Amino acid sequence: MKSNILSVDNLHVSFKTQAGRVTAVRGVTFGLKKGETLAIVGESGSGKSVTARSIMRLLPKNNTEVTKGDIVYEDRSLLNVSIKDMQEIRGAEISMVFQDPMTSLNPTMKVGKQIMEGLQKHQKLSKAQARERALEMLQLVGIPSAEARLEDYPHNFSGGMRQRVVIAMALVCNPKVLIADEPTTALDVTIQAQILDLMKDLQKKMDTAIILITHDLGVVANMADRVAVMYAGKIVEQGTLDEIFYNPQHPYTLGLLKSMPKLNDDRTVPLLPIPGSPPDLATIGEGCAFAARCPHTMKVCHSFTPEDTVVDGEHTVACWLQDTRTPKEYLPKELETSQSR
Amino acid sequence: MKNSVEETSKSNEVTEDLFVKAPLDIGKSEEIGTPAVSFWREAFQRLAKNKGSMISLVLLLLLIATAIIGPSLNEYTYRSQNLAHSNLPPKVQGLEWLGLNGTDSNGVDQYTERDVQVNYWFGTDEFGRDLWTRVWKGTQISLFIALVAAALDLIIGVIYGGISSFYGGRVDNIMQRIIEVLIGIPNLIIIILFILILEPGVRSIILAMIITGWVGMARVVRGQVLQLKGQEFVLASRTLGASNPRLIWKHILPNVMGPVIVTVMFTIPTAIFFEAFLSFIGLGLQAPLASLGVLIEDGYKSMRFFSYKLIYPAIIISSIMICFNLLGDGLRDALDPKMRK
Amino acid sequence: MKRYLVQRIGFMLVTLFVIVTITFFLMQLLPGTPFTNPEKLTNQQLLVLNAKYGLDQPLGIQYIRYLGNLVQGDLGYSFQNVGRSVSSIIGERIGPSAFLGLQALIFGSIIGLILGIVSALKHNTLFDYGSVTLAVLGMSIPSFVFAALLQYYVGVKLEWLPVALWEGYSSTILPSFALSVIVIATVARFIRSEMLEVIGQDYVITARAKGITEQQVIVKHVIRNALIPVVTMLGPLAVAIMTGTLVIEKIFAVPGLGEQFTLSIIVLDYSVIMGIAIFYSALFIIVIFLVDILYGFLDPRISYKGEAG
Amino acid sequence: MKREIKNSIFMSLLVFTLILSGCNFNSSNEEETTDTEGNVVANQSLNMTASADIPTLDSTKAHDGIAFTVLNNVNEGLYRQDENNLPIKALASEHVESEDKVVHTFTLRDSKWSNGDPVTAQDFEYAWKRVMKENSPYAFMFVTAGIKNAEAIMNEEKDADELGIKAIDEKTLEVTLESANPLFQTLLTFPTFLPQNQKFVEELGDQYALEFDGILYNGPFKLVEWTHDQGWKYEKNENYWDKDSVKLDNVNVYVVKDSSTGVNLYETNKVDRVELTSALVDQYKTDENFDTILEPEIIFLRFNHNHPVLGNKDIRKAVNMAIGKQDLTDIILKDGSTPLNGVVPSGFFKSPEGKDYRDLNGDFNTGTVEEAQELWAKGLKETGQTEVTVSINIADSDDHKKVAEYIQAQLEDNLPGFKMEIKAVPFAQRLEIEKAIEYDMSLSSWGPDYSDPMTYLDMWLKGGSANRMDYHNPDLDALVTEARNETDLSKRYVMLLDLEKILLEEDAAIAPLYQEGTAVLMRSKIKNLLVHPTGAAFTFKWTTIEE
Repeated sequence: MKSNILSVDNLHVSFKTQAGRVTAVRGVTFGLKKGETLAIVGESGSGKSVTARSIMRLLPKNNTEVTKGDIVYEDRSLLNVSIKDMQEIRGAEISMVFQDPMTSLNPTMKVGKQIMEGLQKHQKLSKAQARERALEMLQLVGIPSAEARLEDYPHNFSGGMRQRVVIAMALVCNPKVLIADEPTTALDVTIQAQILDLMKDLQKKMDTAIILITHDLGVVANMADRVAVMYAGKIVEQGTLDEIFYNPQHPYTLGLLKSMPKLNDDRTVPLLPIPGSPPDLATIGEGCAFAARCPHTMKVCHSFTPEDTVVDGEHTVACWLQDTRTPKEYLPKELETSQSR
Repeated sequence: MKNSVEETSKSNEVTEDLFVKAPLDIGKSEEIGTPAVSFWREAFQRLAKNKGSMISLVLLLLLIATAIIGPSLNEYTYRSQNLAHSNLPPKVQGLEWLGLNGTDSNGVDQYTERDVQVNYWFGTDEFGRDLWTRVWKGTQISLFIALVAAALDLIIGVIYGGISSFYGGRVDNIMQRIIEVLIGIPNLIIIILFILILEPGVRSIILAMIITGWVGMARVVRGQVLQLKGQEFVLASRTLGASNPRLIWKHILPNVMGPVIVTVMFTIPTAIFFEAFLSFIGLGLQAPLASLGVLIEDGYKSMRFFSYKLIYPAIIISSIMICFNLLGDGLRDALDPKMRK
Repeated sequence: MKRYLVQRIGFMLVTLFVIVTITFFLMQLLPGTPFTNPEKLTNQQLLVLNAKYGLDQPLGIQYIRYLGNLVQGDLGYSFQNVGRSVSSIIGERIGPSAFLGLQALIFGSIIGLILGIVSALKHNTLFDYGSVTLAVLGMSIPSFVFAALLQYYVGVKLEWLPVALWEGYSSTILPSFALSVIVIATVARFIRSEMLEVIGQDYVITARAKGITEQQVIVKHVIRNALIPVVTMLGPLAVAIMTGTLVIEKIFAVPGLGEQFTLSIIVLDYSVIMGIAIFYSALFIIVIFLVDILYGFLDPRISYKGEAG
Repeated sequence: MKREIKNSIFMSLLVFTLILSGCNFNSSNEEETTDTEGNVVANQSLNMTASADIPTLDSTKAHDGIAFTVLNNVNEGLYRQDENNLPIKALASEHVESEDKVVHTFTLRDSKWSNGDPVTAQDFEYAWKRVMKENSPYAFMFVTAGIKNAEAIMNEEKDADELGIKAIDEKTLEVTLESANPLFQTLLTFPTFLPQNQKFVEELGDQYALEFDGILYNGPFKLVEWTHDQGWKYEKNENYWDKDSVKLDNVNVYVVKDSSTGVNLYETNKVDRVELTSALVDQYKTDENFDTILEPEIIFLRFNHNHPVLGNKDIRKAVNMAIGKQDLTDIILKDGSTPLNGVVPSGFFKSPEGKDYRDLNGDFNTGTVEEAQELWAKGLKETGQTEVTVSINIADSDDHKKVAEYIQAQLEDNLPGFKMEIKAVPFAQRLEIEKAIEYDMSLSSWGPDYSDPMTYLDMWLKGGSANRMDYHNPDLDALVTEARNETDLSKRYVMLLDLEKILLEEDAAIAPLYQEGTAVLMRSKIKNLLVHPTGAAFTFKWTTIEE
């Protein structure tokens, strides 16, 4: 087993809002191994992006605060390094790709320049060298007539092409970790596949570890080695792709899977959405955050927060159903069948 | 069965009897989400949080109220002269320590000097007219001019912009060309020229101001309607056979209101400023009627010795302008769809 | 691009033509004679004068003649200043106005930019509140009130700067400053909100994620993108300054175009009123045009196609 | 991109510098007026303000006080005004009248134009005929002076060359009048009668008199600078025939239109004399340098004599009496204006016996408010009205607006049933409305063209261009003609007194309000600055700066 290149331990992040203090991330723990892909899955507002941005320390300073926990990258606590050191890490060691390629490029700066910017800073390359490298990178991400495109502005590119540029920009310094925050959500389905393939391809070539943030289980199935399911600022279940897809233990994971259409599905079985909507993080108290929407709620779920339970190896889940005191008849059918697999 | 990672101390609290089914309450889970608030209510709530705007709103209402009742708070009218009481500095019983003690720039108490028994709160002008009455009467007139001008701008602008954008095509094309020509004309020049040929007075000032004033409003309305026109609900309504007037009144107008209100909020101070400006270059109202601009112009001429003649109208006009600007800012923030989330 | 330019220039000419026409016919409605000392003129002399200035011709002929002369750059002769052409008056008067205007614009923009940028960077701090307050005050207090106070306190009481007149550089400071207040306020407000908007953009976060220094992020990505739309403020600012000069030049006895305009209005010297009105309008139209072109150059997203508007 | 920005910054800087270099600041002339020991200060420099630019330097076209003042100080005619505003010989060394006082022969002094040419009799002939040829605004002065054929030329019945002026030789000028005219010398001080050098005028053509070097100088001073709308500078003329009398080295005049600005300049020692508006009087009325000057200009109410109510004499009298003129001048105007109850102002026009016109004729139509109300009631009954709403046509100057506001309140308070609307319009428009007689009441002013009561009295002739109210009294018309031809000055003066009686006592044709005053601040070190009520406002020739 490889060692973790990046680990997040019991991370708590809170926001100051007009309504008061809101804790958006409430104890997230996971590890990322060299070269692997970890997918973080969850509905919008579950704290995925906040987690990602707190790794990069890109959350707005004036109203956010990491209240508890630690982020360790190669034995260094990212929360404690100086801003200057953090800037050295960003882009060079850990880089990031954002959701919307339409807005994540500076509209008034030539694409080449935007790619070169990081290079010049991190690798102290001359302009000509940086240009050379940027060109290579553009070619690598599959932009046709890359030489000429260096001088273009972002609005000259289509959405898919832009995301390629963004990926080129993120990977140009050969980072060890790439955080991709919903990199394909804003794209057409056909383009999505191309981009994902590209990412996989580059990952192989560069041996980059990827944290893939998404709410699309299809993408997860396609890309991830391991999966972490987030709900209301917590990771409720974590495990390998197979463990999560074929042996989900948390009712929420189960719900997510059930709401996903499958190609080989029997058309007569309707898709089952999860009833209700995520809780308001400002008012959340003790107890399982999913309790209000969970079909298997017990009294305990409303008043006590479930702890992580190891299911099998690295497969952990935070749910009272795992508790030994739970009457057997309460366990849902799906869990039983999967458990008996 | 499973390995529990719970600490023994904690399991003490989680008692066996909690592991009983709690029925899922869909209603409750729905309730947890943020309550749906109407757009206007939400906008108002946002506005209410903006301290500057709220103070401005209160101050404005106060100013308007005083402008309405102020002139009737004492026995003088804005035109009654009493030469024996000419040029008396302000004097208010109980506020002497504020400098409102009836002494002129040379430190002579004009009230005892001239044996005046009554107090003039804002002093008097050279005709011995009560400035308190005149200043508030002037405020009334300035506000009246501004409000009427803004209202007329609004009506013309909404009709023009509405027709232009709603019917589109050739109508829009022609109407737009007209606007493009008009927008190129510096309105100040036209206002001055019109004032020159019209009989001076409130009506002429208003007329001159709206001659070009509506163009801005028409543009705002047109832009908004064009945006709305493409949206689904309008299309839906259209396919359901709604008549054009019904579409305009029921669907488009309410949605255009936001930007229109903001534009009005900025039109009013501009109109007040223009009126004052015209008075200052000698194209104002017919005496003995006074607006704030007329009073400021009068005050400016004698500001070195009778500074009170300038100070009160200047403070009031500045306050009105500040209030409308701040309120406009606040409303824009509150109504701006970009800020909606 | 070429087609766009041609179309724009065509529009400018139409607008100008409309303005000239409106001005011309409005002037015909003006009561009173434009001649000086009408009090002493006999009717006989009036007839002679009317003939001399071509005012006895039918309106249509006068209008066509005026247009014809205008095309040749001839705006006619002043009635008040005997024998002086309107163009020469404008030529003489534009210097001080342009100087004041540009100085106010440059000075005001610099101060406004600094205020706006710093308050956006220090969003929701005391500095921010302070400069927002200043900006609102600057937009709200009429410039003539401000100018009068400046003249009195700085010029008369403190005697730091010349009270009025147009003698050497020092006499330009107070009027420029009075004029620049509105510029400072407008620019500061505008750049502040632009900055706040840009700071929240994804590409700024992307830039930060690249690991470049915060300073570079601010300068290269935030300020640059926030600055571009400031160009669009030039039009409104030009109008504000134009309006400002009308009163400020009067207060500071600056021999500028605005002062001449207000003076001509009082004496109804209508060839001069017309000339200046047309000049101002042309200037305004050209400024708007240049702003559009400049904006196109600065912002690569805009490309000019044939269709205007 | 960066280069583009740099370029544009560079371009705008370039434009900026170009404009800077082209914006011609008034080159400073600050030799500080440092006071040295002794009486006369070494630096004889005077700083004045003017309310507007010089409209023209062409003496044949000049029509306002500013141009008249400049021309009076840079040129020299046959006569100029002395400190008592009386004509004294200037360029004329001798003035011989024929027995019937119709033919006047002048002998000129030796003097030079600033280009070195001598000033000749031909220069006068040329200039005067030019006035007539160009149909100049002040051509009527030649009619007033009674110069032969002037009236006929103005009526285009004769050619300008037939004007009664002839250069006998270089130094001798002969002027022929229609008839004897006691005002002739007085009128000759008027700048319209100045000479012009034909060669120079024709050389410059339409560029003549547009700039400071566009005219020739032969007076006590010459202009050395004239920046349009900013100011001008006089310098002592070393070629002036009487240069030893001239003590001032230079006079700087700044164009300042706003009187508060003027006061600010005075306070910062930039100028030595400013005129104050009434708003500024309160502050300075106790200042030792404060002074008021009584002007010969009169302010009065015209009535439209065709108006159904105002056409009534009792009504007009009532209006006149109902206005508290003393309060108006003392509390509202405060600038030295005095109430006027006649049409000829006081203090300017003395009878041949040395008595003031106003003292001789006394006050007309004075009375208490009660008397006014009686007349008002009587007048209303006569016209069959119970109330009346009239509008008053005024020029939108500060003073006139204030006067109108005051009158409005006075009349509405004192005369039951009277309502008045104020219509303020630009000056030129006010005149237009007056000339067309499209008003009810009009607030008018009248300044004298020459120093004689007649300038206030012959304007009421039927059809006269200054009548403007359809007033007509045949007695007045007859008496004016009689007075014009009367050569016995004492008899004539009696006629002049009677004219005013007809106008006011008999007809109450107008309601005189006040006689204009001017409040000034002038540093006491300035001595002998002559201020004239008519024609040019100032003569600097004898002015000195003393301590």
